[in-house]
Amino acid sequence: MSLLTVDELTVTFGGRGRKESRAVDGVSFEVDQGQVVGLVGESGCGKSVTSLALMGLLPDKGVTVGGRAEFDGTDLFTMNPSARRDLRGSKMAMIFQDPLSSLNPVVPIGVQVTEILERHRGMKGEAARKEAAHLLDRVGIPDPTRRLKEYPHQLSGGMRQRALIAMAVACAPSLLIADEPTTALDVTIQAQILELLKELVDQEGTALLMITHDLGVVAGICDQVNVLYAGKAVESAGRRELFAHPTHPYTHGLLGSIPRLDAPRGESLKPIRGSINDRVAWADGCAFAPRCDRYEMGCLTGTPQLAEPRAAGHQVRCVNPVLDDAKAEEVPA
Amino acid sequence: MSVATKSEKIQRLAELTATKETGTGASLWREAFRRLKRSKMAIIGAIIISLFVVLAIVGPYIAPHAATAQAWRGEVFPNRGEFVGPRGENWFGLDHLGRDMFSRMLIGARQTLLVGIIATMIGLVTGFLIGGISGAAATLGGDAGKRIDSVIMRFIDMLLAMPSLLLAVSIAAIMGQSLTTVMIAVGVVQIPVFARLLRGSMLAQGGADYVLAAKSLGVRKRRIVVSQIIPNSLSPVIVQATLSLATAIIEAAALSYLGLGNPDPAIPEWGVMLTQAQRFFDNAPLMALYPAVGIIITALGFTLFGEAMREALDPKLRG
Amino acid sequence: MRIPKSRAARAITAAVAVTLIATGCSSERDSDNKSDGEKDTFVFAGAGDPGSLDPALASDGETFRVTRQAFEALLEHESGGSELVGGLAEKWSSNDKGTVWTFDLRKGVKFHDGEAFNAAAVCANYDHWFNWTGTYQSSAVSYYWQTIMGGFAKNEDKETPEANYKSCTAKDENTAVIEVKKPSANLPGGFSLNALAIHSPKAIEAYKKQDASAKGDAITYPEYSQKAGTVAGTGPYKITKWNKGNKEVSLERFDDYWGDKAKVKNLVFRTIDTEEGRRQALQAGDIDGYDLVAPADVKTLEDQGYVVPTRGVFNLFYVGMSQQANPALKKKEVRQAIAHSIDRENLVKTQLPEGGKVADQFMPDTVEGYSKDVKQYPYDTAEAKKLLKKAGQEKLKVDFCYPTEVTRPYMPAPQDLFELMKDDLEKSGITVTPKAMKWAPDYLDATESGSCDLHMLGWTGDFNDGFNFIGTWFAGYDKQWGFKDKKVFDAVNAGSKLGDHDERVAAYTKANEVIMDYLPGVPVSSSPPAIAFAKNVNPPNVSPLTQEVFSEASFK
Amino acid sequence: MLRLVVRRLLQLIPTLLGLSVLLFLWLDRLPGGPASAILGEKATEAEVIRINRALGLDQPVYVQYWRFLKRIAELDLGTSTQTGQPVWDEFVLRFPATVELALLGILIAVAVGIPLGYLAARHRGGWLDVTAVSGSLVGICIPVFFLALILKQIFAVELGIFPSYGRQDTGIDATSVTGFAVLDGVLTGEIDAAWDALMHLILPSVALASIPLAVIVRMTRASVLEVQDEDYVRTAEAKGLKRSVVRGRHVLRNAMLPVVTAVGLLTGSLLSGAVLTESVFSFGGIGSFLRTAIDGRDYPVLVGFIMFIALVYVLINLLVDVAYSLIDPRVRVY
Repeated sequence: MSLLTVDELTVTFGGRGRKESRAVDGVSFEVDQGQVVGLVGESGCGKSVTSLALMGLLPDKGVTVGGRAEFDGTDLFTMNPSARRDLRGSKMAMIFQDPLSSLNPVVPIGVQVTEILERHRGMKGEAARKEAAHLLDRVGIPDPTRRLKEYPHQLSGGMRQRALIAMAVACAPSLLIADEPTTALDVTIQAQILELLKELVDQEGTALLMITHDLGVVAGICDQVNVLYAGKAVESAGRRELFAHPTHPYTHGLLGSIPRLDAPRGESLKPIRGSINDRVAWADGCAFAPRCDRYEMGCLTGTPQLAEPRAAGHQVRCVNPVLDDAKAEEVPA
Repeated sequence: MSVATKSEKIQRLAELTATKETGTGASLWREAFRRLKRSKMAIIGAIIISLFVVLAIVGPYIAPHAATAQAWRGEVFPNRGEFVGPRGENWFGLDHLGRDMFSRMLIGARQTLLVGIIATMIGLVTGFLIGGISGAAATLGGDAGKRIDSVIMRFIDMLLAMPSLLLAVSIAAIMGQSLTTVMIAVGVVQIPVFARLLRGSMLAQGGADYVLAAKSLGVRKRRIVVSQIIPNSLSPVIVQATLSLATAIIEAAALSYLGLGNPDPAIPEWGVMLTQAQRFFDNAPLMALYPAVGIIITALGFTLFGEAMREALDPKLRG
Repeated sequence: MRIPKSRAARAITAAVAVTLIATGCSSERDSDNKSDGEKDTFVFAGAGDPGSLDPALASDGETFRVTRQAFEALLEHESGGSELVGGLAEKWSSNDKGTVWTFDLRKGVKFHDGEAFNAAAVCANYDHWFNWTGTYQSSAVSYYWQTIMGGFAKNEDKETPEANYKSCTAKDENTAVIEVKKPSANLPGGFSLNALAIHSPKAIEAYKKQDASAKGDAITYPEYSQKAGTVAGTGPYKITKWNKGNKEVSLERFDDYWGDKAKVKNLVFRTIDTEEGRRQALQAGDIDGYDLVAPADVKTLEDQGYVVPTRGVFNLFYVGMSQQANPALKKKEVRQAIAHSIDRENLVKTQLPEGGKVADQFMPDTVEGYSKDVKQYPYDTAEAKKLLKKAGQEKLKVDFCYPTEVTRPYMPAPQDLFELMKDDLEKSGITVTPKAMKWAPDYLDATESGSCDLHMLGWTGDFNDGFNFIGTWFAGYDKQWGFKDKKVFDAVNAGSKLGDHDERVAAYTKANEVIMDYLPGVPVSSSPPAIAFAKNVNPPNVSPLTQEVFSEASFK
Repeated sequence: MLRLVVRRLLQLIPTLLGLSVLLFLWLDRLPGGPASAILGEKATEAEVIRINRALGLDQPVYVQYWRFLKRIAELDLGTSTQTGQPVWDEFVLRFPATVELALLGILIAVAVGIPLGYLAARHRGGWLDVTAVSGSLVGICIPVFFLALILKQIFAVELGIFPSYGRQDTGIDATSVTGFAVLDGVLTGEIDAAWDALMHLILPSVALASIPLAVIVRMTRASVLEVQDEDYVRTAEAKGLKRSVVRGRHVLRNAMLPVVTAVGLLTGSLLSGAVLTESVFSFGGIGSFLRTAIDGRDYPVLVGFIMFIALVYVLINLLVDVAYSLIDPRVRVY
């Protein structure tokens, strides 16, 4: 049984006189216990909004969330707010993109860690401080007792992200959502953080929903990958399958945009044209059509549906998918 | 698979993508203006301001009576507490010397606006110069510049440390009483505000990437200041100028209350009218209320517009 | 019980958030010191703080209002009038020349500190003043002594006037003789000034130990004049406390007072600087009376049931002209035209408090020496235009100075008066440039030095002697007026040297006629400053000299 | 921290010296002198000259300044020409009144302004927000003296809830210890005196609070709105923290930073307001005294008081900086 089942999630911003815009447009996926699932796409594709909707961190006003999301047997969207508050930080936790801005600048690290222990684990005073130090130690922060008294601006970037991770794993959640956890970090630090996450997931059996635009991250860590474009999943497959047979032209393009050392000299990168702003409304056809090399008139006759043109469990939303394996990627280890 | 021509395909795409927003390159100001048009505050403010300005321009011409005409002198007895309220002939009633309040309010609008504008201009221009020099010295003048800046700022701090109203009172004491004095006194008080604002804004801009880029390209410092830093530092100053118009009108009224208002009865200014009328508040409250409400609404107009502008220009406050 | 309070408190309970505090307070305040029955504190508000508790160091009405209750002079004015009557001296007389003044002192009078009043005490005071040195010789400190008695035993500044005081002798226990060098129009009136009130000799000894000045370039008032305790007079009240922070002077009934004892036990003078503030305080029930009522409030207060007695007039408000500042004013026709232009009747009718009169000479009609035969200059714009034409000044331009932010007893709202007169003058074709100035020092300096073409000022008499009015202005060349006219100067000075009362009055009457024929300025009005009391007050007799004695006041 | 304080205090000396030079130059420009203010319309030219000489005002300005410096070195501020009392005594007498007024004013502004601004931000666009924002806009636009007058007319004259003027009732026999009437009452156990003094403070301080209140409401509101959207608030929410903790520790604490600075800067405008409210309520503080000092050319008082005000202003802002650095570790100086 899956830990998290997301079914036709929609998130709509606006209303009250303003033009509505649909940030997430019917996204469905599942996360099993201990599984690492990736949500991939360019910024603006709706992946972060999906994570916030799952956590219940979207603002109360001006946002409508539709569809269903079942976590551990309960529907997140119909839950009462206080039960959901209890769930946050304990059963499901989240790590954010920018560790500096995600930490309160005027509160010592220690307090920011202990407050979650006080809240969910009923710990107090010295015990909470000890546990906090232990947590910091576990995420690889040296000299944790001293760090507890320090403020975020006194820590390095990687250290801050570790502190955030420490907070997220403080209550041994069954689901951890990581929203671009490495984007704001130096490359060397990125690897360390990814390693740390992987380690935690392996040790605790925590499920991880990894939200990223970086296919490198996906390749390194995810079991299952969902590629989002303009609020809809366009391709969904296991990691190996996806990298071996990218079938949606968008996924194909994403992979083609990554510079590769093993590519023949002189072969140029193939960036995707335009930006996510150049799009067609899903109702009219494929949103990716304006940027697509394989664009056909058929792309503009209504919303394309998910199908499995290549293999079972490999869903693709495309009228004209890439089915020849000429450019098949090597499966990363 | 359909067999459409390339042009058809492009045509169809264009139709479908045309509805969404284009043009991300709108300037800060155009963007701000667009937001202003949507802001209720800005609209109310703009309406009040334009009404007031129109009044200030045409008021003296449409006023039914002269400001000084004590046409109904015999009908008002301040020493017996007998006043004449609104009536057909005099819409707002008579003042304590038998003059038509309605006409005086109309004529007074122009004086009030003039005091506000000129006082603000004095504060703006002087403050702009001081702040500009200080800001330019601090951003681009090196160590010597920083020293100049710090001396200027100490001076500005001293001005700020002195209660503004007392500063204004003492200026009035030096210059004697006149409309010019009121304008200068109110304006001088605004100098440190503008100076600090422009300097602060320039310092913030001074560290911006484009300034660093210009510096590294060897663009002359004066050019950087004049063509880059200052234009980009203007928006808070412009907002403050709008807000200062309101403050200036209120401060001018306060000066009148302290007996330093414009002395010429032929130039009825609302602050002076309010001060004179409040002596009779017990007998003829309306006489004080007209100018008071006039001042409050006008100040409100400028404040609303200024605040709306601030919000429109400040991306943080947007929403 | 003040009904509006509790009703209001109830009304507001629903609406305002502060009510919790508010109602608690209002009930407390009601029960506190405002409950009737045994109300034993009379609170009176003046417009300014007193400067000193020793009247000898003062020259302003706010100080004298307080000290008058505690100190008495040899002579006093009749209650509610301007006639001289016996004060601490029951009877007085002078030699024919007016240089030797003999006082038969009242018996059985005690000072607040228990000392007995006698001739030696009187002389101790006069000798103390005469022997002042240092800062006490500054006219800022000893203005009235210098005005009445000239300088000191040893003048330290050559600008100080020569002493006119010669000696004070205690002829016997109850007879004091004061001798002066030359007769003066200021006597005997000067003996009634509170500045020359008699202090206890013990207090005088204490005063002498304190120097007025601590440092060379500052005038520091001695400590005894700033703190209750040392000063001691003979008045119906004794000063018990001066709380400067709270702007109040407290006095308590002096039970050994020789005359009618004070009716209310405690008397408090407080300062409320604005007209509206004083009026509102009275209406709010915070005070029992106040002085310098704005004319506009008189009728309102009366209608609301407050007691607003009318004082007699003893001042003069005039429009001054400086012939130096504007040579056009040297022409008599021009001055006459200005006099004809001003609608004085209207000013009195609409602006000045009840009891005000149009002035036709530089003296109110309550002063001895007032003439019924002076030349009249009625409001007549046509006549004014004619006179201007005759003088070739049809396009006369004048600067007209007026003070702002000030109320004087003779001039309640200067700016209003100015605006009305400006309108009048312009009707006669005169162009008026307004010059508004702060009362002090700008305005006073400007008028003093004669730099305004026209200005408005006035005078409140110190005592009933014509020279106190006309002598102030026209005894000789004065920059304020900027003219030299021997006829006027001689006429004015004629009376001042005469010892005989009746001869002197006749001389003043003549002088008034001469002055009004020359017309150095335009006397406008004499009007009493209004004074108001709470509804439950039996006010003291109001005095044209604003010398109310509050021991006469009581609650109904 | 200590170094910051010491450095700032040392900076005070040149600032005050500079200010005193400016003041002397300014006073030299003022026309007229104290003499006619002392004597009124009864002054004659000779007397004016005598008084000016007695006060040393016939000397050139640099001589006067030199004398002033010598006096200052002896900790003597001179004597008021209006009252004939030492400037220091006058200051001690009046300063507490203004401080009480300003403190209560700021207290009202802060105690009402911060919660109101916060609630307005929480319920953005709701009736409370609209009322608070429009109320604060109007609050800035009403001339202080007019507001004071209206308050007095309603609450003192018509309703009689509060006294209409002064610092204390006449019937109250309060003992003065510190000069702060409310504090004195508490110290000496004369609770009725303290209460009475507090009642006298309310109307003037409410009038005085109008502008700071409006500023604080709007500033708090804007600041809370900004902070609400910060990432760390989202983090706190993601941690499932109790609402009160999120709001108190994470939103308000950060939102207070600009407000604290504003409160420091507002002290300057408070004094201006005090000139007006003190005058409307005959409240014997330094504001109204300074005003009459300007009219009366009371040079020693002007110099002494303004230097003290500058000193207080600088000290308050130093205090604010210290407070700021206590709340915000990022600006802490070690």
